[in-house]
Amino acid sequence: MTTPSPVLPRKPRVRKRGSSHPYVAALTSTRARIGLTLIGLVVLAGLLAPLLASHSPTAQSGQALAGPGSPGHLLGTDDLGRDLLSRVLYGIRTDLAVIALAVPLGAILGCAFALLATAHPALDTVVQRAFDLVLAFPGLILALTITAVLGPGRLPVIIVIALAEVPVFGRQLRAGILVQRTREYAVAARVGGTGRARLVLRHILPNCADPLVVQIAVSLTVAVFLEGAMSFLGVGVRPPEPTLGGILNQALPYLAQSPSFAAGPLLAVTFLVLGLSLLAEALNREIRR
Amino acid sequence: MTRHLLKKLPSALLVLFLASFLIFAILRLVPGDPADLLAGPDASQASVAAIRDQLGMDEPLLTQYATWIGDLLRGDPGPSYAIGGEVSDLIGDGLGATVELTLGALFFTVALALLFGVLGATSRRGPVRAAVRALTTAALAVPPFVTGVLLVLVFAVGLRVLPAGGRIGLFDAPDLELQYLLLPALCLALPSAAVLGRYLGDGLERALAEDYVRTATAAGVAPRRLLWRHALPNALPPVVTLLGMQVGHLLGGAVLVEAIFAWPGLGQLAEQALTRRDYPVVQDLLLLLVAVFVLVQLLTDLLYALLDPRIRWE
Amino acid sequence: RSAVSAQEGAAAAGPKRGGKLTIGINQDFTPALLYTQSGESFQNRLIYNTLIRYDDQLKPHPELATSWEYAADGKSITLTLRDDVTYHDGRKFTADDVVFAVENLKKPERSAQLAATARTVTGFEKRGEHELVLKLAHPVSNLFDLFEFMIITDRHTVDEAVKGTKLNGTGPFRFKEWRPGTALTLTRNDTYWIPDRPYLDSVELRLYTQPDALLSALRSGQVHLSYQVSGKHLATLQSNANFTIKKYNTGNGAVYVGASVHEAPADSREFRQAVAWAVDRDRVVKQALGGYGLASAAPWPRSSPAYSEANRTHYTHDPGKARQLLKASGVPTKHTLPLGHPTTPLHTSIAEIVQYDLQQIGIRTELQPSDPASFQKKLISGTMPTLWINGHGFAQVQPATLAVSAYPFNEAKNTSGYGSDAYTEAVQDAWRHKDPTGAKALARYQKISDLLLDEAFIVDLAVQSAVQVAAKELHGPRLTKFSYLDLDDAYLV
Amino acid sequence: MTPPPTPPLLDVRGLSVDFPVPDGRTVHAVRDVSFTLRRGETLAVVGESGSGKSTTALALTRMLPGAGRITAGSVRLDGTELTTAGEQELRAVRGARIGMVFQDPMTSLNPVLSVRAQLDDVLRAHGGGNRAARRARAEELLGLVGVPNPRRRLDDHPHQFSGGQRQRVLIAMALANEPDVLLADEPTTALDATVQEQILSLVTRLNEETGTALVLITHNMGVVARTCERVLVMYGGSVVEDGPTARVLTRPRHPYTGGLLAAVPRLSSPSGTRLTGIPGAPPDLSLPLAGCAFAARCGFADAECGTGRPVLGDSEGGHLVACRHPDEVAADGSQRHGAPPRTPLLNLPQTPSGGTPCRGLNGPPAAGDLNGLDEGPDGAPVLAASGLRKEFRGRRPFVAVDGVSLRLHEGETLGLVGESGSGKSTLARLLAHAHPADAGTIALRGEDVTRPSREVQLVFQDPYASLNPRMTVGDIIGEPLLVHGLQPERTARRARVAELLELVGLDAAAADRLPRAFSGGQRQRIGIARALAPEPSVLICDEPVSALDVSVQAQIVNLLSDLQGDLGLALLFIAHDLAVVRQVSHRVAVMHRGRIVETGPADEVCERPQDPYTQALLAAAPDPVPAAAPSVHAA
Ligand SMILES: Nc1ncnc2c1ncn2[C@@H]1O[C@H](COP(=O)(O)OP(=O)(O)OP(=O)(O)O)[C@@H](O)[C@H]1O
Ligand SMILES: Nc1ncnc2c1ncn2[C@@H]1O[C@H](COP(=O)(O)OP(=O)(O)OP(=O)(O)O)[C@@H](O)[C@H]1O
Ligand SMILES: [Mg+2]
Ligand SMILES: [Mg+2]
Repeated sequence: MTTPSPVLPRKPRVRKRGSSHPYVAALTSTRARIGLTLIGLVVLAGLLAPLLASHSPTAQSGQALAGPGSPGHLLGTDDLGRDLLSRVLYGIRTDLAVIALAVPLGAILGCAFALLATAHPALDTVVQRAFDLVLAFPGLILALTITAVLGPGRLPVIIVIALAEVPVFGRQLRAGILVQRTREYAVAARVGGTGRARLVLRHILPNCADPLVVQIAVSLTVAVFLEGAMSFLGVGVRPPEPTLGGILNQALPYLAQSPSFAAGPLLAVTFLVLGLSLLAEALNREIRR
Repeated sequence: MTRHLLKKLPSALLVLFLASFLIFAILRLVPGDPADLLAGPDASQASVAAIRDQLGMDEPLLTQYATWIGDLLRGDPGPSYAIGGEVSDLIGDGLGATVELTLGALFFTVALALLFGVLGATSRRGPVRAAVRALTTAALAVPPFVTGVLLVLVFAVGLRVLPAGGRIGLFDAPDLELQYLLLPALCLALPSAAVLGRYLGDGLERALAEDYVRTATAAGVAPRRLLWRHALPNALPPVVTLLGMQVGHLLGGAVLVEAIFAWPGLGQLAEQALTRRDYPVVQDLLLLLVAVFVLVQLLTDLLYALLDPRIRWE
Repeated sequence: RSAVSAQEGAAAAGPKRGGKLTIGINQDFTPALLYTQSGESFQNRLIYNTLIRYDDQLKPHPELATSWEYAADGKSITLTLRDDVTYHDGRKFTADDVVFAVENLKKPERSAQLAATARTVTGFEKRGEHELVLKLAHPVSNLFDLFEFMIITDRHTVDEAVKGTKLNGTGPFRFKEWRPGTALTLTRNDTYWIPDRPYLDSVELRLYTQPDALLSALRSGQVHLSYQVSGKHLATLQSNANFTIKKYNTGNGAVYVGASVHEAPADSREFRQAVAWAVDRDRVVKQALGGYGLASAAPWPRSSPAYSEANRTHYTHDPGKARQLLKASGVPTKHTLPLGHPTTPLHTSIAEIVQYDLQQIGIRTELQPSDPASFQKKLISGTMPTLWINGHGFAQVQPATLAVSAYPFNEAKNTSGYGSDAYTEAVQDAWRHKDPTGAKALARYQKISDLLLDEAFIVDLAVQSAVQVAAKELHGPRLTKFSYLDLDDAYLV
Repeated sequence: MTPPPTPPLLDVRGLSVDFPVPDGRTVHAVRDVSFTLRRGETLAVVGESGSGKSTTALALTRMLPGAGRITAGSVRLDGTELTTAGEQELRAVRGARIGMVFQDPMTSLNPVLSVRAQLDDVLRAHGGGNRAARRARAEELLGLVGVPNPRRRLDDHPHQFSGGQRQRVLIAMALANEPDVLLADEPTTALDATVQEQILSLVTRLNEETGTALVLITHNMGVVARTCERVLVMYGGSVVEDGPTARVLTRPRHPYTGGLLAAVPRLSSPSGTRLTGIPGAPPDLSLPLAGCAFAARCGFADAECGTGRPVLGDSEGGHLVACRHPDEVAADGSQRHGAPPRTPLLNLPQTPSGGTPCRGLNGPPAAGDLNGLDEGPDGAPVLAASGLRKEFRGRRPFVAVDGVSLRLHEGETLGLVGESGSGKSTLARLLAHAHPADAGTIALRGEDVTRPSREVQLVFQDPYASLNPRMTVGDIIGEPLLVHGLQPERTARRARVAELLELVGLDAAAADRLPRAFSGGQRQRIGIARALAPEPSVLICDEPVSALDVSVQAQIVNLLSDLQGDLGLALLFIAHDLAVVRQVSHRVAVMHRGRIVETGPADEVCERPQDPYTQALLAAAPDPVPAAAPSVHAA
């Protein structure tokens, strides 16, 4: 005999939003769209730099510090007579190449350490102290030291940024795993027979991912600055390769005299940061509901 | 509380020990040594050798390490190699300036974060929200070294209401010192404030949507009190943790801001010492920063427990 | 109370006598380098005195030495010293202090650039407390450079001096306090041997490591005087009526491209000459030095006895000729060459310009920035890359000093690894003569110039001018040939 | 309609509430609700889960969550219109004139503020006098709601209170300013009968002493009968019946009310009695309503019911109903739902597999050996635990389970009751190896097990928390199949998952959705499906029905007994509601402070309890027979 059990009230409807993955939903919100557009513009500018730039970013015309709109130079030239537009475009390219490598690298390493830390209490202590150690070293001092050892170039910049991100991601994920591990659904999975590794990778990680996704957006922003700060201290990417931070730094002496010099890179950074923070906000919002 | 501290002490000491080792080792890996620099721009190898000998740099590395740690434990860090003066004096002076700057920046960070966070979380009006968002984005998007130069251009060069840089010393002339402190502290605080403000705004929004706020609302508690008394304490703990991490950044990340405002703090000292390979200064300074960071972490733990009564009983 | 007006008030209210002068510096005072000429030697003539004082034509004038008698054979010199001079601690200045000063400079750990000259002094003969004969191993043409260079410090406190804890001298200002990383403060020496001098009550050398910070400090009136505003930053001040900008055309240094002559392809002289033809010196002066410099293929500033227009323009910007030479030399150009430089903004700019110019004639280079310390290490140990950018000093005094004392030009051992009998002979010849001037001397100097230009192991780009940026209310500061600051006659109105 | 003797204190007319939801639709949660409340009156609101009870309560003081808004109607408090009042006015009403007790005591108190601070804030929001006065009043309030040692407890934080105590603190907050109306939303759901009784008598006393009018939202008909004079039945966002408790409970005139009452388990019903649910599903509140919302599930429905909207009317001694066939219903009760009336469960296993007759059902009452081995049927048990002990360490170590032994036989249901916090869930978790035990052994078919085993599965107390929010229901149910290698192949696994979903009465299409897209009852069933997936022989169900309304409760309980019959499962059934436990279990164990204080055949324990605690528990259980209600207004 069977109970007259109710059937599902309604078939799943085709929904406008909400039924799709929350990330997808987040990415289609207005906020995220504006953010993505801004980021897209900057990224595209960087990717298409060879097509968009009318000059080589290192070609030095005799005409130094020309204002914006001067013939042949849309944004003008820098103090060595190089086309600013090309430099900004290629600067974006360099920045993207550095941070797009460094931040994910740091994130992955951080996550790997977090997984390690949650495997055993003894390992946890070791990893936590290691994170403390990295966090305790002032970032720029670390940058100076690493560059002093390796010599300037992209590599130390990438290492410094990645290293700075490792504990940031590691700590968040570790905390996330520790919290999620005690959640009822994790216990339920264990009772259901799920093994240790599978529990963490398949069940717990997806539930810890949200803050990390937001953190990536934040970290990308921070990375742009760190690169800039390293350029400012003269330990950035090797000249004459342009970077946004490098151009800004180069423009500083002329801030009063020809402010347009700094405008280009500043605009690019602002777009990028604004876009990333809008994106982070949109993700945050969608994940929270 | 004391028990908590005691429990954490061994691992804190371990961090310090590891840090000392790392600092020492990394520093020897960095090319260039103090003797070269001390010998001056046109030195001969003979001068360099004489100076190396004088500094005791010919000793085996382990001996040098042991000497360093031994001196530290005896409480006498000895003289600096390149900068001149006693290491303790150098760091002491710098520490005063840095602590002052950090506290100033911390004040601004907290004040602005509260402002940004509260306005962002509560304002129903579009323009206010937009303004807050624009401000936080600007604070995030403009690199500190540009902000610094702009602040100086506006307030010191243009309006001439604040000094461009330097420091008098809090105890010499407190009223003047505050004016010297204003710009660098603000410049240092802005990015942290923007980040914290955003987290705080998020936390407040979340807390305001919680059931206990509903309970208080249903009891007729006024909105302002809901915000400050009921939502804020719940939104604070993660922000405090973040703030603890930021203190580390404020302490060591001040290199740029200190340079822009000619603020004679530890950041400047560290940069100088590093570029001149002043081993004792760099070593002692970095170790101090690590120690302070570890301490701050312990303090945030305690503060966290103060803010959240549930944690006390663990 | 406003921090801004407090400081302006102090400056503006100062009468002719009195006032506090603040000088902006970009490198901290380094006591260990007290006896070396470095980027920061301003306090040397404030706290101490030298034996003589050069004028712009390198003619010596009395300071602590009132008169001198250089023996005809050049093997000895008799100095008469002032007898009315006391140290800040009250002790009388005597001939023994001069003896000590010379002996002190000979020590390698003092790293004095003029140590070679000091070492020619092999004996002393005191004639009373204030007359002294120096015995020389051989005649030297740059003896007076030594007297201009050598500060007379207190022989009893030299250990404290090199630690920066006690600086006891005979100069116009007493050492008051040095806060490393912040400032060096000096107060008026009321018993200075020149009556009624100095005018100023106190002097502070305040450190601004960031060029923008230094500039802001000047513009906001916090700092009255600086010699270390870079050319790029000067443009902002030029239109500012609150400042007077004075360019010393004696030059206090020069920038150059160095070549390691044992590294291919820099081992080829034609290659090095091609480099010398390829670089656009005018652009270096304009864009990197902000116009404050003299494009020159030779190291000599206009005031140097060795200066000649022909030397200066021996190489000009001529890419065609450079390419031709390069081709003639037959060195392959398919390899990318390392081009080292310190990470300072000035040297980075120059390296970028040079890199671009070299690229125009088909030499590809990769910039190799090193922080100043690593760069210094490579410089001293002679492990520089094939090409590098750097600056040198010591061309502003007697030409022999450059070749004997400045490391890049040292005939016995230099960074480039260059050495030849001809060069050694020319240098020793110029140095071991008593007379620094006269037609014969000039001919000896020209021989050095010819060799330097022809061998091109150091390709000079431009002679830098010392630029003095002073607030309108400041009058009378002076820089000695070794960039010591002389404020004997300076005052604030 | 009889004119009310006094003008109504609260007069609600035509209230409608909409929630716009993110996918663009609008949920019409409350539709045209009208009722009145007189001073000092006690009114119960009952109805299906999701029928708009809480929303109505929240709408009264305009406390709707999120984007919810009142679209029509008026709410008058003593003649003052609240739907259009300004924030300032509302604030004066909230707390001072209308006090509110929310459903969930765990999250409704601020975790970082002491109880004193929270009470103080409420007092000070409406004057409340100076510091000292407020302090004294706070202490008085805490004493009033029966928290022992109020002076000391005032400075404690919410986490230091038990669930029942927290609930009482909430009531104290709602009463602080002596409101005219107290709105209490399911204040006793999570509490055991004794604590529930304490709270109810408190509320009743206040009503009698201070004349506070009471609106009580609840699922528990016993509570309604025990406490309220009048009852309001809601269905699909509307009021379907409104009348004196005695009449509504004895002679329901709406078919839904009839169904609801039929589903109520009775403590007097013997073990093995089957519960009766209402077939069908509640209406989709986002669709416009044509006709009667209940028509689709109604045995009396005719064509007219599907088109014309019934209005609340047909007064008969203040007994209003919104139905076209009230008299048929009244005559017929709940007989037209397709479900058979109360009959003993046909599939109750007569013997555990061994063949020995089940003593639990017809053996003699249990002897007094309480903490020793629990005396189930003879023969080898599937699961035997002995001497289980669990201590939670911390600042104040706490022994949650203290030397518990029990046995579970194949095809047998053991009911476990006990007050909140007595260690029931902990015991369940120990048995399933979700926690390691500090002492004791657990044997499965005679063999000691120390790790989670395929054979013993657990249905968690909180269904939502136990489902991974990031995995689809299909993946969740498929997980044990995969890890135990039962269905390694993908399509076969999908098919098996669909089978399991259908087994628990869910559509196979549910497999692709995330847990948050399901209602509480549906989630509970997903949890059951997952527990059944690895084909266990022992199923531990931790309060599978506590938070559900009685008709959904009936569905789930029936489902479990069916499964037991089909699969021969051994069941451990944990619940607060003694009536449910008695009806589903063969044997019952009573837990108190971490120990089993009594155990025996279900009927035996319920009728002749030995332990004083069991006696107290039974005495406190309210009976849904309205005659037991304290006061019934004469019609
Ligand atoms: N914030 C909201 N957003 C959208 N829909 C909501 C919201 N709150 C409630 N609802 C919907 O409104 C309807 C009524 O909900 P309500 O909470 O009033 O039910 P209830 O009768 O209290 O049920 P229960 O007995 O389960 O507590 C439900 O269908 C619910 O899904
Ligand atoms: N993780 C834990 N840490 C500390 N104490 C705990 C923990 N889990 C449960 N407890 C305590 O153990 C006791 C028993 O809890 P348990 O959940 O087993 O009770 P229960 O009988 O299931 O109650 P309820 O009917 O409310 O579900 C409670 O007092 C509870 O506070
Ligand atoms: Mg409800
Ligand atoms: Mg429980």
